[in-house]
Parts: sequence; C-alpha cells; structure tokens
Amino acid sequence: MTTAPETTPDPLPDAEELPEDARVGPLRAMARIRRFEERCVELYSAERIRGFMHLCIGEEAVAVGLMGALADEDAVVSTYREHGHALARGLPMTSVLAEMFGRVTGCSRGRGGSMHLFDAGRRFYGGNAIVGGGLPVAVGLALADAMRGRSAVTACLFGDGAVAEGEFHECLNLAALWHLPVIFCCENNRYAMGTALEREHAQTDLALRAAAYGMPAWPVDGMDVEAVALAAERAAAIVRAGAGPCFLELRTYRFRAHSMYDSDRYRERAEVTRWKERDPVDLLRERLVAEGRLDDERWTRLVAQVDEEIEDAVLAAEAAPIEPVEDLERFVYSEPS
Amino acid sequence: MTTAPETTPDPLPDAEELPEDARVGPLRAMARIRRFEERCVELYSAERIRGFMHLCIGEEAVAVGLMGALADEDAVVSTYREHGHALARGLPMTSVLAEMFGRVTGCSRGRGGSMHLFDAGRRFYGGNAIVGGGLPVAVGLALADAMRGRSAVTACLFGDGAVAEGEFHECLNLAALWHLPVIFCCENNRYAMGTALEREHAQTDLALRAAAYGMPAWPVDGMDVEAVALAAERAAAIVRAGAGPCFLELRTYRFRAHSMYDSDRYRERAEVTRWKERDPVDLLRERLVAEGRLDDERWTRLVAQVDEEIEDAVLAAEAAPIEPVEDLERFVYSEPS
Amino acid sequence: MSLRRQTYREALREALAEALRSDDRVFLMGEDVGRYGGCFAVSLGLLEEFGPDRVRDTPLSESAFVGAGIGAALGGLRPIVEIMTVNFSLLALDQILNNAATLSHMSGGQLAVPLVIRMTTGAGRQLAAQHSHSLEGWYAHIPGLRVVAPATVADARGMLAPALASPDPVLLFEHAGLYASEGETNGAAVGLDGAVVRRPGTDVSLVTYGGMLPTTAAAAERLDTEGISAEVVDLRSLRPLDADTVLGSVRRTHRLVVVDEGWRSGSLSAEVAARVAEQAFYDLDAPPERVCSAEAPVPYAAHLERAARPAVEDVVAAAHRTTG
Amino acid sequence: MSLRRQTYREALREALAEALRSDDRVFLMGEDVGRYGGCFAVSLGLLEEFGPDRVRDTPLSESAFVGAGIGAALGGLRPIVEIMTVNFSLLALDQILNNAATLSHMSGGQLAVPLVIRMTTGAGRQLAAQHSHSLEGWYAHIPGLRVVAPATVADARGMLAPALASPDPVLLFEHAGLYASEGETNGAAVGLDGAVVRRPGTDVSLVTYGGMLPTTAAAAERLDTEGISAEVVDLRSLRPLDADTVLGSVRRTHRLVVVDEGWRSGSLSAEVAARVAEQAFYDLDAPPERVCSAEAPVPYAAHLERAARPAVEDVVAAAHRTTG
Ligand SMILES: Cc1ncc(C[n+]2csc(CCOP(=O)(O)OP(=O)(O)O)c2C)c(N)n1
Ligand SMILES: Cc1ncc(C[n+]2csc(CCOP(=O)(O)OP(=O)(O)O)c2C)c(N)n1
Ligand SMILES: [Mg+2]
Ligand SMILES: [Mg+2]
Repeated sequence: MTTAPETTPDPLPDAEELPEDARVGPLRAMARIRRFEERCVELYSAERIRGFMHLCIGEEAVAVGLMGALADEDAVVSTYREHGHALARGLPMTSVLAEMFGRVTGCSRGRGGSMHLFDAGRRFYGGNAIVGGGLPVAVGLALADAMRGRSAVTACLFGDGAVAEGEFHECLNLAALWHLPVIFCCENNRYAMGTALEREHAQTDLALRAAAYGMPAWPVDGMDVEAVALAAERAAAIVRAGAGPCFLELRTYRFRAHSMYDSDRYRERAEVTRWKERDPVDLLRERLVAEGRLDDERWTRLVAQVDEEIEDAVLAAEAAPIEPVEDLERFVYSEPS
Repeated sequence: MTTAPETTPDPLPDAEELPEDARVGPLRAMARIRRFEERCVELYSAERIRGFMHLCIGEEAVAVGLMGALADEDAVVSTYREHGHALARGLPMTSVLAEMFGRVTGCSRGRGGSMHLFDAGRRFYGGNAIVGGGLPVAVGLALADAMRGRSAVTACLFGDGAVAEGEFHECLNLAALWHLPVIFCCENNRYAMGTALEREHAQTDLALRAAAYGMPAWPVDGMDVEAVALAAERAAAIVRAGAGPCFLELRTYRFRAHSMYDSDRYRERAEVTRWKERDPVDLLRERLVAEGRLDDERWTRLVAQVDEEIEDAVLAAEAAPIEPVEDLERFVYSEPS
Repeated sequence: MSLRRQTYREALREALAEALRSDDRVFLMGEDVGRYGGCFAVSLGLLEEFGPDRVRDTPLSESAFVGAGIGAALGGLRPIVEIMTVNFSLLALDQILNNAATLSHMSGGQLAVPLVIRMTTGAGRQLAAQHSHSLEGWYAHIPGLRVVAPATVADARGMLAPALASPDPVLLFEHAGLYASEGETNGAAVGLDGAVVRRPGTDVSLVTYGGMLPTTAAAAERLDTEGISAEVVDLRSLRPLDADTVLGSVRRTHRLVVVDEGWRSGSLSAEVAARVAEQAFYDLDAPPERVCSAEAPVPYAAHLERAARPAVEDVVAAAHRTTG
Repeated sequence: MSLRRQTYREALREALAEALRSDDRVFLMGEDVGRYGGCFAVSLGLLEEFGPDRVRDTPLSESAFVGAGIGAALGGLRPIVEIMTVNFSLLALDQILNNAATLSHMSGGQLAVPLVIRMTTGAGRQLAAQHSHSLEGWYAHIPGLRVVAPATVADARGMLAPALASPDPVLLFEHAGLYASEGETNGAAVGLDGAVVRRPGTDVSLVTYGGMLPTTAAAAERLDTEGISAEVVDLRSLRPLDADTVLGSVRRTHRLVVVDEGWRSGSLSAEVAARVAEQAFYDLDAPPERVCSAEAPVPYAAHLERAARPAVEDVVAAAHRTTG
C-alpha cells in the first residue's frame, strides 16, 4: 500500500463530502482493516494489546466481500481471526480497539480481547477461540430463524483447519438435513497454524468435500473482493430462498504469521511473496485505477481518512476506563431485570 | 430357519466326521450366530442375561463374510451389536455366553456383558458402547501396524448412525491422510435406533460420502455372505498392499428391534417383511440347495450341531463361577508383573 | 392443580407437554425423542401432539445438536435438548463449557443462553462401564451453568418451567433408576437453587441428591429403627449449591455423611464435605463421611455393579462411624 | 548425569528426545508438534532429529488423534500424544474416559493402554475464557488414569520416562506459566505417585501443585518474614493422590491451605480438603482453607485476569485465617 505523498495535500474533506464510487467502498473497507491491523502490530509491540492476536492481513477480501452481501437481520459467527469480519460487519472501530485494550468500553467490556468480539445488536456472535466451536452455534441461529419464519441467513466463518474437526461434519450434515439457512464460509488460507493444507486433509478440494453433504459448494477467489461479493450474494440468495445451506471455499492466504507468537518457519518465503502479488487491496485498487474510477489523490485521501479514524480509536481506547474489579463475577449468571 | 424333523434322525456324527463343502462353512457360521442369538432372547427373558442386548439377527452375513476375509494377525474393532462379529472372529461361544451371564469365565471376566466382548489374543478389541467410539482406536491400531511394518489390517465396524458422528469424519480423514491399513465397515441397517437413514443423513449414499475422503468406497449387498466375503477380500487386499484405507457400505437390515427395550414402533411391518425375504441364512441355504451342495438332512444335522454347542455353552455358563467381589478394583491399574 | 400420583417419567412428560403447549418458542430436540418416543420413553406421544418441528429427532451428533440448542437459544427460542445419557454428553462438553456457560460472561452480558439440557445419569441397570457414569459433579464445576437433579416426582414435574424461564443454561439430570418411581405432585414450580430437608433428624445429616435419595432415605429409616435420628438433605441444585441448608442441618446434627453416586475422588461429595469442613468446622463432632461409588469403571455383572455403588448398608455404616 | 540448569521447556524437550532415542516404539503426535515445533516450542528440533513418522503432525482432530494414540498403544507402541492445551482436550474426553481409562478394567485386564498424553494447562497470559482453563481436576476424577503435574524443572525432566514405562495411561499437565522457568535437574526419573514437601514448615501446610507452586512458595516466603513457618506440599501426582504426605504434613502443622488454580467449587482442592477433614479431623486446629480461581470464565483484561487467579496475598491471607 502507498502512503501519503511528500507534498502536503489539500485539507481532507469529511467522508460525507466525498461522493464516492460504489466500487470504492469495498476498497475503503479493506484498506481500513489493513491499516487497522498494521497499527495493531505496533500496539501489540508496545504491549497495549496482549494475549493472542491473529491478523487477517491478506484475507480482507473475504471479510469485506462477504459482509457486504449480508443484511442487518442476518447473523455472523466468526473465529479468533475476526478483526476484519467485525469491522466489515459494522462494529465501531472504537469498540473493537477498546476491547483489545481490555477497556470496559470495548465491545465485550474488555473481557474477550482480540479473539472474542461480540455485538449482539449487529448479530455478530463472536469470536470463538475453539477451532470449529462456532459451527454448531451458527446452525442453531439458523434453526431459530427458520423456525420463526424469518428470512435471515447466518454466515458461519471458519478456517481450512476447522474442516478436519468433527464439528464441521456434524454441522454440515445437520444444516443440510434440515435445510437451514447457513452460508458456510471456509476461509481456506492453506494453513492451520504450521500445518499445510495437504498435511491436514486427505482430499484438499474442500468444496468437493462439502458437496458430499448434498449442498451447493464452490471455490471462490478469496483475494478478489468483487468475486467474493458475487459468490456471497449468490449463496445468500439460494439460502434465503429456503433451499438449505451453501458452502463457499474462499481461497485466500495470510500474509503474516498465524499469531504474534509464530515464527513462521513452516512455509517458503517465495510462497508468501507469490501470494502477495495478489494482495486483495492492491488488486482492487489497481483495477479501479485502470478503470479510471480511482486516482492517486483519492486513494491518499482515503488512506488518510482511515488513519485518522484509527488514531481516534487509539486515543479513545487509551483514555477509556477499565471494568471495576468488583464486576468480575457479573454476568456469570443473568442479572434480575 | 427350519428345525429338526419329527422323526428321530440317526445319531449325529461329530463335526470332524462330516466332510463339508467349503461353501457350507459360512452357512454354518451364520446359522450358529442366528441360533445363538435366538437362544439369547430366551435367556434374556429368563433374566440370565441382563443389561442392554443388541441382536444382529438379519445381519449375520456381514459378520461372517467379513471375518472370513481376515487373517489371525488382523485386528477387529466392533460395536455393542457384536455377538456375530465375536463368534465369527473365533471367540469361543462358551466365553461369549459366560460373559453375557456375568461369569468370571467370560471373555471379559463378566465385567463387560453383551456390549463389551474382548479377546486380546484374537485381536478382537471390543465391543464399544459409545457410537463412533471405536473408530479412533481402529485408526491407532492400524497406525501401530503400519509403523512396525506389519502387514496386518484393522477391520473397523460401525453403523449408519455412527456416520453422523464427528469421529467418523476425523477418522476417515486421518486414515486416508496417513494411508493406514483400515477397512471401514459400515453396517448400514438403515436405522439408528428409531431414526431412519434419511432422517440421519442429508446424503444417504454413504459410500459416496466416504469416497469424498479420497478412499475406495463401495456398497455391498450385506445380505449375501458371499458378496460380503468377496468385497472384504478385495478391500483387505487393497489395504494390505499399503494403498490406504477402504470403506465398505454393507447394506443390511436388522430383523429385530434395536435392543431388548425397543418396542419397534418406528418402522412398517411390511418393510421388515420385505427384508426378511432376503434373510442371509435362507439366501445362502437356498443357493446351496439349488446348486446341489446341501440337502435337508445335512442342514438339519448342521443346525442340531449348532444347537448342541449352544446348549453346552448355556450349561457351562450356568455352572461357571462369578468374579470375587474383592476383585472389583483389580485392573483399574495394571498389576505389577 | 390438585395433588396427583404419577411416575417420575410421567411427571417429566407432563412438564414437557405443558412447556410445549404454553410457549411456542419451546421445542424439544435430541436423538430419538420423536418417533422412538425417547430412549427412556419420556417423550412418548409428544411428536403426535406437537409435530416433528417441535419434537425434533436429530442424527447422532451430540456436539452439533447441543451447540444448535445454544444457537437457537441465542436466536430467541427456548430449546430443550435431550442428550440420551450423561455418558454421551462428553461429546458435547466443549459446547456446554466453552459456549453455553461462557457466552454471557465473555460477551460482557450482551448474550444470554436460555437453554435447557436434559440427560439421564447413573448406573444400576447392568449397562457396564461406558453407560453407567455419574458425571453431574463435573458439570457442577462450571460457572455459568445451573445444574439440577430432581429426585422426586414433584421435582421432576416442577423444575422444567423455572429452568425454561431462566435466562441461564440449565442442566437437568434425571436418574435412570427413578423413571419408574411414583410420587405425588400438584404440578407446582420448584425453584432451581434450594436444597430441601426431606426428613428432619437430629443426630446426623445425610446429604445427597438425585438417584441416591431413595437409598439415603432407606438408610435413614434403618437408622431410625436403631434409635439414630438422621436428617436427610436433598441438594436438588448442584450448582449453585445451597450451602446454607446443608450448613444449617450440620449445625443441628453436628455430623455429616454425604452420599453421592460419583466416583469418590473429586466427586461432588468432596465439595460438600469441604464446604462443611470450612464453614461449620466447629459444629462438627466427627469427621465428615462420604459414601460414593468404588473407584473403578462400573462392571456389568450384577454382584459387582451392586458392590460398586453406594448401598443402604454403606450409608448406615458411615452414619455409625460419625455417631459411634 | 550431573546437575544442570535449564528451563522447564528445555527439560521437557530433553525428556522427549531421550525417550525417542532410547525406544523405537515411542513417537510423538499432535497438532503442530513437527514443522511448527509445538505451540509452546517444546518439541522444537525433534522433527529434524527423528523425522515425520515419529514426530507426527496431525490435523485438527482431537478425538481422532487421541483415540489413535490409544489404539497405537494397544498395538504395541508407546505414543506420546500432545493436546495443545487442556482447553481442547474436551473434544477428546470421551476417548480418554471411555477408552483409555476403561479398557483395561472392562476387558478384565486383557488390555493395557501405555499412552502418555501431554497438555498445557492454566491461565495467566490474557488468553481469555476459552484458553485459560485449569481442568486437570476433572481428569483426576477418572479411575484408570494417572495424572501428574510437574511443577519444577526436575519433575518436567524426570516424569516422562516413568510415564512411558507405566502400562497405564498417564496424563501430564504442563502449566503455561512454567515453560520459561528455570531450575536444576540431573535428569533422574521422578516417580508418578508421590507428593513432596518442597519447603518444611511447622505452622501451616500449603498444599498445591503445578502452576501454583511458585505462587505458593512466594507466599511461604512472605509468611516467613512474618514469623509464620509454612510447609509447602507439592502434590505432583493428582491421581493417585498421595494423601499420606498431605496428612503427614497436616498432622505436623495442624492447619491446611489448599491452593488450586481451578474454579473453587468442585476443584481438586475440594478433594484435598475433604480427605484431610475425613482423615486428619482431630489434627486440624482450624478449618481448612482453599485459595482458588474466581468462579467465572477467565477474562482477557489484565486486571480482571489477575483478580480471577490465586495470588500470593490470597494465600497469605488464607494462612492468616488458619493461624489467626
Ligand atoms: C479445538 C482446537 N484445537 C486447537 C486449537 C489451536 N489452534 C488455534 S488456531 C489453529 C489453526 C486453525 O487453522 P484454520 O482453521 O485453518 O484457521 P486459520 O488460523 O488459518 O485462520 C489451531 C490449531 C484451537 N484453538 N482449538
Ligand atoms: C455417542 C452415543 N450417542 C448415543 C448413543 C445411544 N445409541 C446407542 S445405539 C444408537 C443407534 C446407533 O445406530 P447405528 O450406528 O446405525 O448402529 P445400529 O444400532 O443400527 O447397529 C444410539 C443412538 C450411544 N451409544 N452413543
Ligand atoms: Mg487456515
Ligand atoms: Mg444402524
């Protein structure tokens, strides 16, 4: 990604003032996630963020393409690698960052951290740190919607590693058997921590695996946000129509290590470099530039706006209070209302 | 099955005296299981056998066809519906019945009962009452054989219901990924307790499901013992050659209720009747009679011999001692040797 | 409602039917709850009345359908999930611990999981090692869960409605040995957090729950004939534990025997004994006693299974040790 | 071997390497034990020395690969299965309880399962609710298992060989907070069933294990400065529990504080307290005390996580309550 040019630009207009090409929206959303996570790395080094932190840098197209296809009434079940999903779903950056700072203003009161972002109002059902642990919950959310006659769909995100867990199997069968409105979204980034796809799975064509449960399943270029959006819209339409679940294998790649603890010794540098040539942010940016929909100045402005939002979120998180220790046992059980 | 005729037959020759057609062996083996289990029903009513008891009446061809294809060095992992597997594998009927009587002479010292028959010497690793619980163990046995360079295969039996459990998925993937010598033998009797196949599985073609893990998988007429034997031999050859696991979908049917507690209200009588027309014992018997390999007298003699063995086993079990109560906690931990 | 005599099984069924009738968000799901009528015939007939959507047979997929219950609860329904027996619940334990029990706290109170999970527990029918567990004590270890164990017909009848009304996940343990037992109930709701003195006494407190109540009550009778007055406390709720009722009893009797079908080491009985030792230490006139199952997998053979489980004589002997 | 200084992590790695070198039936399997080097870098370098057959990366399939370890043990190998952390072990609990712990007894002694399962336990690194469990107490409830928790470098180095030599399944709990700790070891084997007095004392027995040993030892130091002589007992083996050593200590000090990172209700601390109350009742001069984790999922925020876990001050305060 390019940064601001040397010469001082004109004062930036507010977001509202900028009449923006609809196709720039996803670029902005991806850049926002990218810059946010890059800033998170610094904040992690500075020990403002602690615990486990898993970045989705390189995978932003999945988050943005998918969330764009969902309506407010839809539900999302995510993983521990969910900053991008949360931001794209509309969780305020301030509440996400405050959460990672462990502040009571965070979207989970600072109790969840990076792996457990929740927003009940936006039907964002977390962040789950147990691989595969979110799938049954997603099936149940879809069951509730189906039984209540609501037209909502549930998007359930998980990795290629999760496909090996028993839950995957049980849940695909159950959702297909009961024709539930779930979009199973496998973020296939080719690694489960240090284990490459071909050492996790006897059959590495994951869409084929899912199709064996009798549901529409297809692979998608997970580096191309417009391809993801198209696939997600198609899947949502199928699912919303009551035809049962769909499976999307979103082929992507994480540019960074698995977590901040990972020394990333298990893959070739050349492989990472190759994938970076299809950086989802660059891909769309270059496409829009080629189509004359974006120029350098607009891009610079966009990045600057994003960075401003990030710095505001950092300042807000720094200033935010922490939860009183006396509240430690609150919400273990519901409070009399 | 026919029973002894009215007129008293000649005194029966001993088993050794009878020069038997090789193709009669499987018939004898199936009749032996059938008669044994029919006797078990009486013994259950008489409260000599207690606990859960699951009969394989109707499914004998699976047990006999499969076990016939295995060598002594091979391993077997079974389920709670395993009388047939155990007898066909060569566990003495006396030790099986004594087990069901809760006697210390039983193959598990009377601690396991009907659902937990073990015979380490014959590599018969039980009887498992947790649906799907045996699959990981089978994978491990095969792993040990593979790592030690032994040519043994492990036959792993489980039902159609077990296919829905997460273990099934994890184990098929693991065995296929590591090219382990497992024959996955799914006894598809179309019901998991009261739940019919099409209400258990979104995709009821179970062989197709297994093929999605990248292993040879095919359906077999589980009522035809010779078809089962052929398939099992073929699978064993593939697996023994080191090509990785195979999956056999053995299509069969249980003629009786799920267990002695089941009132069998969930299926049509007509369906049961239809399947009984393909009774595996009758099927082979009639085939052998048609081919002139068997006549009524030989059949009667065979049944009488089997019945004699059963009655001897009953007498022996009745007379056998029970384990001293002081031994209750023996073998919780290994004993110093 | 007037007092009626019924079996524990009928009481459970009636409670289910009532719940399904009175709230259309309620549904029952689990293996063979529908066409089969439930593996212990608890839900027999419910499919016919409420249909396959609300009496929902599941495949053999404990983790998936328990987790689906969690999701459905998050989605506004009031699921009752039946796990056939506690033996199979291990396959769903991750969902119960890491999702059901945790989501409310971890989300800062945003989410609630109003889920009821019913399961059968206990030994006594010669079902051998893998079908005889008493693991409710494990569940009672988990913050965020409510764990109850109805021991009487009235409790079996009355605990479901409050369980469904609770915004928290509730686990309801039904002991296999109780289904055929008979008793009276007027159908009234029974709270989820109160232990109860089933029989007052002055010499020793016998604290128990669930399937061990009949054994314990029989021991109290036996002791009575010997002139020892035993108070029987039924915990009813295993989490939260109503320590006050237990402590109150011990403060009256000064002696404690805990009867628990779990394996002794690390069973719920340990928690009860520890709480009493901590909080009523100076009231105790004798060391606390525990009567539990032998520390071995439960064997099939009748005589061994009998020897493995707490028996009336064992309770009597323990009471003697405290009073002797 | 002479005395050497190393980290807990190095000690574990050296023990693994030694085991792999000395017995070709031994192999290590688990998620990312190979190319990644283990999620806590314990097995770093072993793949290079022993190859992918014996340092075997598995897919994310806890039930399958733990069960495969059981099968491989039945098949004559000596598997060491690593479950990354106790948090994920729930997915394999059915295999551990119903197969590993049960096969020997249920088969009448025909089968043995010489399997070692290693896993990391405990909180303290801000990993939040689903990655901070201390569930070793649950495993200590299971007859048929041996459960150990090395708290020192010497124990980390010395427990693996006896675990592999045991025909019984052994669970080895490594506390996440200990990996970087340093200590001395001569590499000697450490038995699987003996508790040990880490620090003699006369006024109060502080009984603990695993990751809580440093906290407890620090509390003992603090108490020492106040003139209170605390004896520190490290259980080392959680099953079987070496009650004799604990009781011996309490008989000397007459006071008990149990320190356990598990949630208080139903944790292993309850069993220790109950045993002491039962067997050393008349030796106790004060009610037993327990210092455990708060009964809530462990939160991410540093101050809340700190508050949730047993701290030195908590142990000191509990000791004061027993001596005050
Ligand atoms: C049940 C379980 N086992 C192991 C882990 C440890 N772990 C965390 S992430 C991870 C890899 C998951 O890979 P994948 O599903 O592909 O997701 P990705 O991290 O690539 O996004 C592992 C093994 C876990 N969190 N949960
Ligand atoms: C994990 C688990 N869940 C539930 C049960 C109860 N149960 C015992 S047998 C059975 C049906 C199994 O069906 P299938 O695998 O087809 O085998 P079959 O009985 O037809 O031979 C069920 C639900 C169990 N034993 N284990
Ligand atoms: Mg991945
Ligand atoms: Mg079946």
